Amino acid sequence: MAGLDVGHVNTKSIIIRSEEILGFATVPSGLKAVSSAQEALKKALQASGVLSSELKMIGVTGFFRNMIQKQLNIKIAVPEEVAEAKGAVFLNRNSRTLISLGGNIQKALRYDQDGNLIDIIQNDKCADGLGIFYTSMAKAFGIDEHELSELALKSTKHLSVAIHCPASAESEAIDLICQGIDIPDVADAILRFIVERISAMCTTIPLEPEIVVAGGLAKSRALIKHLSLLLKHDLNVLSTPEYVGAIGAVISCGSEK
Amino acid sequence: MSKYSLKNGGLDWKRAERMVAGVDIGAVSSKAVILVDGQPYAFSQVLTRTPKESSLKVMNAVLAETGLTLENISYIVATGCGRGQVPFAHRKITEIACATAGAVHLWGPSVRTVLDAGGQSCRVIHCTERGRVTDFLWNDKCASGIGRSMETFAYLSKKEISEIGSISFQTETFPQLSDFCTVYAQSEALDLIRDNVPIEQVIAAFHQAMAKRISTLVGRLGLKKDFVIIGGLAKNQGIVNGIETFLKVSRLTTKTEWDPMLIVALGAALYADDFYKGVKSGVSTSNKDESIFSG
Amino acid sequence: MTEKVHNTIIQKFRSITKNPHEYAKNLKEDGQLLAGYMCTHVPEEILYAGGIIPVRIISSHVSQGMTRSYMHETYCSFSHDCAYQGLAHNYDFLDLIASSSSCIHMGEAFNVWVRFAGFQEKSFLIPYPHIIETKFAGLLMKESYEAFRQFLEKLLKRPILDEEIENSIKIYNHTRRLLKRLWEFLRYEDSPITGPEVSTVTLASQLMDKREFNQMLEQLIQSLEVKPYKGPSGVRLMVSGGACDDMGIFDLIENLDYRANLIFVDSCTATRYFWFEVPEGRPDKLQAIAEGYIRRIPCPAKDNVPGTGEKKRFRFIQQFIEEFKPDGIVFLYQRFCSPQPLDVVALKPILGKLGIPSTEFELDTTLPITQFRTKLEAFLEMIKGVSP
Amino acid sequence: EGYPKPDLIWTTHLCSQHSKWYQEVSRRLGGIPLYAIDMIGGGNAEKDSKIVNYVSNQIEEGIRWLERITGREFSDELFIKSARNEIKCLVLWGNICALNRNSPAPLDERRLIALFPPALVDRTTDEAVQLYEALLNEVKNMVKTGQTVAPNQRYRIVYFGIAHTYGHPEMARILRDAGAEIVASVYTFGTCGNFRGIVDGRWSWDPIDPEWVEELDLSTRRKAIIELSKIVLGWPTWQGVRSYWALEQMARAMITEYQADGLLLAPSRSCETDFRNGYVGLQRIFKGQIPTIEYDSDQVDVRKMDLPGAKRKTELFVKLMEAHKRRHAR
Ligand SMILES: Nc1ncnc2c1ncn2[C@@H]1O[C@H](COP(=O)(O)OP(=O)(O)O)[C@@H](O)[C@H]1O
Ligand SMILES: Nc1ncnc2c1ncn2[C@@H]1O[C@H](COP(=O)(O)OP(=O)(O)O)[C@@H](O)[C@H]1O
Ligand code: SF4
Ligand code: SF4
Ligand code: SF4
Repeated sequence: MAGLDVGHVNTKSIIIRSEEILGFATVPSGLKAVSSAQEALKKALQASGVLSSELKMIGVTGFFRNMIQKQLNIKIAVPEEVAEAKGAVFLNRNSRTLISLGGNIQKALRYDQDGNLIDIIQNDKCADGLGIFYTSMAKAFGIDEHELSELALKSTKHLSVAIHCPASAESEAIDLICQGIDIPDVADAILRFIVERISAMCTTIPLEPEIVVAGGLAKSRALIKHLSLLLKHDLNVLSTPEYVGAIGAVISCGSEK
Repeated sequence: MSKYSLKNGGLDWKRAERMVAGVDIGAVSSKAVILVDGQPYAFSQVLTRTPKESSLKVMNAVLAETGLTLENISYIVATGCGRGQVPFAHRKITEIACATAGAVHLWGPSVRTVLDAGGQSCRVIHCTERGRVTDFLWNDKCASGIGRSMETFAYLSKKEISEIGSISFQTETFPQLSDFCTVYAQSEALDLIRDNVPIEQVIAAFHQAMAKRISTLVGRLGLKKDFVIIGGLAKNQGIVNGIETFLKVSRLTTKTEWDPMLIVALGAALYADDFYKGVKSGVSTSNKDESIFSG
Repeated sequence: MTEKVHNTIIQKFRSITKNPHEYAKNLKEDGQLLAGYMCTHVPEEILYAGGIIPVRIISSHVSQGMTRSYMHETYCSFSHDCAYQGLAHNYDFLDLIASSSSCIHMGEAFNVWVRFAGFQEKSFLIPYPHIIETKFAGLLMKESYEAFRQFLEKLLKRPILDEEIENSIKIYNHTRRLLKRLWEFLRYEDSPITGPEVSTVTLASQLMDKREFNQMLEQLIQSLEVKPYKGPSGVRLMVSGGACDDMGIFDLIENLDYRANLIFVDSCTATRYFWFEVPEGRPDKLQAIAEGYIRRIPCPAKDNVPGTGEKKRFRFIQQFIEEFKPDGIVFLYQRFCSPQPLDVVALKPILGKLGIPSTEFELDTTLPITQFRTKLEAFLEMIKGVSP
Repeated sequence: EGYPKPDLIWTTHLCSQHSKWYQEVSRRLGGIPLYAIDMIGGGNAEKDSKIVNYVSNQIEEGIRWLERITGREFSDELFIKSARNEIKCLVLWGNICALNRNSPAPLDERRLIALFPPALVDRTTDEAVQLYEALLNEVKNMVKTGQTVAPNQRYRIVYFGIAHTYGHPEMARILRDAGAEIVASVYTFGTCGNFRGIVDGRWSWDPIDPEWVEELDLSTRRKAIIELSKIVLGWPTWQGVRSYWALEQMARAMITEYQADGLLLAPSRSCETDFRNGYVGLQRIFKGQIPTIEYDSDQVDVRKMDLPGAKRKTELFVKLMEAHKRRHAR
């Protein structure tokens, strides 16, 4: 079976056969969700050495799921929060709280042992696009997301930028650069901004351990370090964090059958 | 990446009386312009990661082709947000004053309003016919980063920054996006994509929103004829047209041979030329009260 | 000798503004009761009469997101920072907090302290009029002060006597006269003290025991009067706006590429705090305090002359312009502040007629220093007529 | 532009912004005389004699000011009649809203919003009183016969926010399709409606008996002014202005009295007081107890409204209520 998570920023696809992950692929959504979904599926199939004819079922989730369901006539479309909760439980049985750090939306959700939703909170409008901001700042420094996290870990100073929103944080980060502050400290300030906004959101709902983290941003080690410090909880980053949604979509197909 | 070009090769600096330079150290890129006997001779533009490393890089880039050395340049004025970290500069002038100086030099004394729309901030400046600043307005924080949001939007839609301006022309009708700030416009743009709005219309809507935000800034300070737009966003035709339609005023036509991002550096070079003439003839022409310059 | 005295005292004031908690905790150890207040419309004289030292709650300029899940995003950065002080338990040593119903943004910060930071029992909100220039406002203030006095008497388990209030009125008036003399220095080109130093001293006065503050300030003024200080004077800048306890921006004004001097600050952390006196020797002490506070320079959230809708503060500003002769006005207001920017819109045409240029700055918890430096220097270039 | 220039401006002042706009209007139109009545809101203001006197004194002085500005004599007789009508309309509106406590609720937020403008704009005439008396009887009849404008009331929602949000087509559709109806809202109830309010330390949304208005002693100008000040200070919208305590009390009482399944919070970015202060705090308090969702709306500048977020969160709100119902059904 195949899972497709067509998110704001990236389209993730994963191939699973009887609870075993065969292969996965990520393709930028690039504001053309349909073509990127097809491409991601094709790449995932290649990666897992499976022919598209062998696919029994495809489950789609993510921000563009309805669009993809209609245009690629896929039977099952699963809302993100359901897919991510199911995926989290599949990857970690005793997880009860998931923090999902996507490209445009961040959310924290609580669920019971079979992934049924108990409570959920999403970021407010001024905190939209934290993932996109993370990537664009990496690009501005001429490095990729992974290096940005490594650089931030090397920072010594404890600087901070405006935490209202990505636009203000960016203008103050650029201002720090103009003051001659070197990149690791500015990268650290940017991460602290993102983490402050995420933790402000998460602490509104009671966080029940175990807390797991998913989404593309979770791949940033420095960010997770800051976040667990601020939340005063140890966070368990799920393996392949950005595919949690896609995995959940596959599981929802299974239960659908 | 560093761009370099010789303005007019005809000038031979060896026989020139004076050579001066203006250096604009920006957050994203740095630019340098050399004047020979008051005539623009050569300029360079260098993408920089930090201002500290860029002042030498951009100066070397402009000197390299001409065979000039730093010693030949008799007066250098630094501007831009990194102007404090230019060791070889004789004096520092803000990019506000340089913008009007460069604009008046290029488009003539009829210029009264200069919009410097850069990556991080947009500045509206009123000036006299000689280019002296009479009033200016800097964008408020919720209107910051409009230039940068263009780059991010181009990256999101997997298109080139220079491309999206013209794409926004391909459609007449498009929905309305919130023009309050870049963050709102971006997240609403993603929402439009989900509702099957074709991508050209979304790009056009994004440009319209950002152009409206800049126009309200210009409107706050007031627009006096003649109006010019400089800075990187002047190269984005979608933004420029949006501003012209909202303000119902058309700007003076762009000087094709001059990249709008270089005009602040040109202004700095003009100041350098003026200060140097002042130093040589013992009378400072440019500003009445010498004592206020502690720098 | 005076050079050393002059600097050591200012240095002491500066260290108090840098870490106000340390100073306050020392007071606590000497057995003093401490009350925190957020808005300058709190009648400190009544607290001081009951032996409680009023200490203003100021922001720590720590960029944090926590208060976004207690207060809405679009309240001013100053109120978010003050709310954070309570949530971060930086002021747990306070015996009580008091505030008056003034700016809604500060009301939010106060509410967060009361509801979420454990000050439910140890807090008092003084109902305070917004439109101050009426005799009814004076009556309401007197009655609210009476209720506040009873609350304190219950807390102290003893009455607050009239002569104790009269004594604290005298001490506070003395502080106000001293501060006024300190700011008068800035009128003259060769002022022996700079604007940022005077602002630091004024902010320190809001964090200290007034008796101790008065002694230190008297010493400072004596040393200043003796000390001729012939510094080169530059462009004279006057600041007007909201609460600004970040001395960084004042220091920036005084060390730009072009020489500029900060010669006046119209804000509630500076001159609006003390530019009035409470009438002394009156039989009804609370009535006297009300009359005094009515004659203050009104804060933009409380400035509406009934019948005409005119703004009384504008008259004060024009008077300061005549006395201190600024070359330019710098408006400072916190981001998302609502009362101040609306006044700036109305003030600009008046300044235009007086031929004084002005520029605006949006303050925040953290400041983009290079951008502010560029804006200030461009403003100075404009004033000094720099042109190619 | 386009409006005739007013001769005078008569307004109230509540938040730190309120009369500042009128000062700006007065300045721009060349200095129009302006009188603002300072309403210090905040928990239980109508029972605080200091504040009631302060507001009454200002109204009394305001009347003298009006006589000076207009050169007309003030008619106490007309004033006392209109004061009684006004109080009657406010009390009647409270009674009409209280009928929504029944299940199924006869009216929903959209109808209430459509019906309350007369109470907002002109509640001093006899016609207004008759209109609301008739409406009260009609709605009472609906309750008796079990009629309702929103038959599918699977979820009953308490709404804190300004009317604009749910009126948005997309949000309205999401709620209607799920059978989620807003049965109680602080804006519609509290902008021109009165209730018992704070009774020995707790907020009660019980309506006031309309007969009480008849027995009110409004024999002199001063008495009419005092009753008017009290009734207006008693509006629910003022209560939360200075105290989270009153806001929380109102929300808790509304949730229990109207048997709510969910609390929808929509702070408005352009309002600094009635419809924004304390809402984020409310979400923190009620998140654990009842399905609660909060998103940014805006009653003035639609550009500032969080449309994408509002759509997402309204869908989540319905899912949360569903999950809550299913969990408690077991
Ligand atoms: N190696 C990485 N380290 C940190 N962040 C990353 C990394 N790779 C991608 N990201 C971030 O993850 C985001 C996309 O995550 P994803 O969960 O796919 O978002 P969505 O589901 O909303 O499309 C990108 O915006 C990017 O900033
Ligand atoms: N070829 C181009 N077409 C359209 N926009 C451009 C182009 N090149 C640069 N820009 C815009 O100009 C901005 C940078 O302008 P610049 O004046 O260098 O900014 P700054 O003055 O802050 O250094 C970029 O963010 C980009 O949006
Ligand atoms: S610029 Fe930032 S703070 Fe301002 S409205 Fe936009 S997102 Fe919010
Ligand atoms: S006046 Fe402005 S800075 Fe002061 S509390 Fe109110 S909003 Fe904040
Ligand atoms: S709606 Fe809100 S901002 Fe507007 S006047 Fe009323 S309380 Fe003030």
